[in-house]
Amino acid sequence: MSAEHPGAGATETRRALEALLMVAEDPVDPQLLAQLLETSPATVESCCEELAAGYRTEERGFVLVRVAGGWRFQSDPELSAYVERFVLEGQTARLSAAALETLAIVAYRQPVSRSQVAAVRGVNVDGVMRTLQVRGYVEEVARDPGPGQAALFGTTTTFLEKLGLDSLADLPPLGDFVPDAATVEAFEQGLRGTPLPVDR
Amino acid sequence: MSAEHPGAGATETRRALEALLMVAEDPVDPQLLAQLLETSPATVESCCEELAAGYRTEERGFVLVRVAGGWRFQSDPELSAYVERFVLEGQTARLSAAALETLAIVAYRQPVSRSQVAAVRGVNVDGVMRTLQVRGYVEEVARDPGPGQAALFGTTTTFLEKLGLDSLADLPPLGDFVPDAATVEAFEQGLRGTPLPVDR
Amino acid sequence: MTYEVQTPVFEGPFDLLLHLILREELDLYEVSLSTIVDAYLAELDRLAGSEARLDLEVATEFLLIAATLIELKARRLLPAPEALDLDDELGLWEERDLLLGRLLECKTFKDAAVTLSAMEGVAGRSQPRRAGPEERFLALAPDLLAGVTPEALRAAFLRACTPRPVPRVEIAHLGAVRASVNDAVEELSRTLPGLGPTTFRRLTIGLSARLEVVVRFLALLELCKLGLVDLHQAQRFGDITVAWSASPDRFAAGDDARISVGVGRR
Repeated sequence: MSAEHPGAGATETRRALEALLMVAEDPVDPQLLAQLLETSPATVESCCEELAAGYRTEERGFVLVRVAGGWRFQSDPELSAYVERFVLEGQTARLSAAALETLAIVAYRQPVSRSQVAAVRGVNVDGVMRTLQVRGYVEEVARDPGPGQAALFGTTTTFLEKLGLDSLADLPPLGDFVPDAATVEAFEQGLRGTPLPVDR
Repeated sequence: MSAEHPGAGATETRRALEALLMVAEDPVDPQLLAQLLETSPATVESCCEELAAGYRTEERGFVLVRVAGGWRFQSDPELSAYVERFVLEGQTARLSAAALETLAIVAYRQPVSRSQVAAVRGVNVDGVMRTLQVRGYVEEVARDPGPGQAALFGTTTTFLEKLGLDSLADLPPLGDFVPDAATVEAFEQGLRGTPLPVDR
Repeated sequence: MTYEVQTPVFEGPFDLLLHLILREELDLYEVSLSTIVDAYLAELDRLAGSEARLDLEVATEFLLIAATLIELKARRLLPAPEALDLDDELGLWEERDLLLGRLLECKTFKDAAVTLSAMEGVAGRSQPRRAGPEERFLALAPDLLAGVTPEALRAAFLRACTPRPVPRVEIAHLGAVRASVNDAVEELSRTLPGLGPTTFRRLTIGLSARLEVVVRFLALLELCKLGLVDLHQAQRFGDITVAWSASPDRFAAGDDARISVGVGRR
């Protein structure tokens, strides 16, 4: 493959693009890719187009597409039948413990920002929050009036239905639960947006 | 590429594998892949190995690896410089020395109770164990059948993924770390207490 | 990505011992007792002076290890008793083997941890793909909240907010030692000034329990460290002479907190 490119620089760019797109969870803006690769957006675009064409020629099971303003890998639509079966049969049918804890924090502490949840959980929760949003269990309900204007999340009607609750007032009471100093601090710290390890 | 395969079936299997692995969130068990592709786990294994070798030959920016009992796509380690720039979460706080030592004890002694770990470390490990649980390295795997019914801990799939291990059997044998004869001798010599100069 | 050994911050008594034995490449008996006690007290000072809370378990474990070492060593330094107590002797060997076993075990896992950390460092150079199925497939997935009850949600919330467990304080088995060292320091501070030069043997006459002897030894070391007592041993296995070296009013004017032994400090 490297022989197709004039120099080592081009190969490196192509390889770095493949690496970045592989770990990305959302379409990646060519501008951002160009910045990361220290090259021009035009180079990124042409390189991505070349890659996409290559995958088509090689009849890969994945495709590289331009969608929602960026590039991303996805499964070849021709193979949807397999993916559908995988989603239906393969995935665990339950929320992970981590996801359930995240959902619980949103339920009991809403409206709450992503970084507040992350601070309490001690891990980055972006991926988990996205899953919860996609599943329609949580949604953005407001914006933090503070400087960052962080999105504040709350639970949805779907969430209440799934749990068989009429309203949030029917959530089991926490009783004499008093958050300890560390948790209180975590909520406060969350507003400052301290970077956290990613939840894995 | 399809010309390299004897028939359409093989190409279809390869393509479906690529599609499934692209949408997977965790390493995928070859058994599950075999089930979804209506083929044998052995075929899945050989096909994945072939794919992995192909990506290496083609100098792709991603690699296909066997980890935590399944196959998954990940970025080529050689491109970590680019990926780290992109995935901020990649710069997770590393485990402290105390946490690592505790983790090593759990890994090699599992299932193991907190107090058993504490006995080896010589210090209370409650805080460290909680950190390891929160970070997803260890989890409660059973209860001691004895009177106290102490929680017994073991390592998680996340642990295998973080260490790049396919299974616990791939851990380096603990025997590798047992102090060599000379060290043991030195310890023994020290404790035997041959007559010595007077302490000041 | 290298694993950094945090010295001289010790995680526990084994850390301290391993540090003393391995890094200094000293054998246990060449480590002077005062080094051990100094390191022990320094560790307690560090804990007291830092944000970190003094963990009583750590402190008592240090004391236990130090006492065992002192006892082992004292056995060699003190004149052999006329009638050798075989049970005591065997007990000592058992303790020694136990200590050796624990040190070796601790060293083993320390080394394993370094390797695990290196493996994690290597594996961490790759990032996994975790994008999941495209949005159009997500609607197909089964209900992720199936079987989740409101109570389970409550439990999950409490789990997420669980404070770090407060270290259990188990001092029952060491309470006597803790009190005794303080008591012994006080008692010796009262009696020594009026006693004139004496010997360790005389000071421990009538003490039957080994523990009491060790405690008295620790107390003397503490007083010595504070410069209140001079210890001298003319020859190997000879009597240790003990002499009060401070003026009587110095102790009276001294800071009680400084006099009390580390474990009691908070």
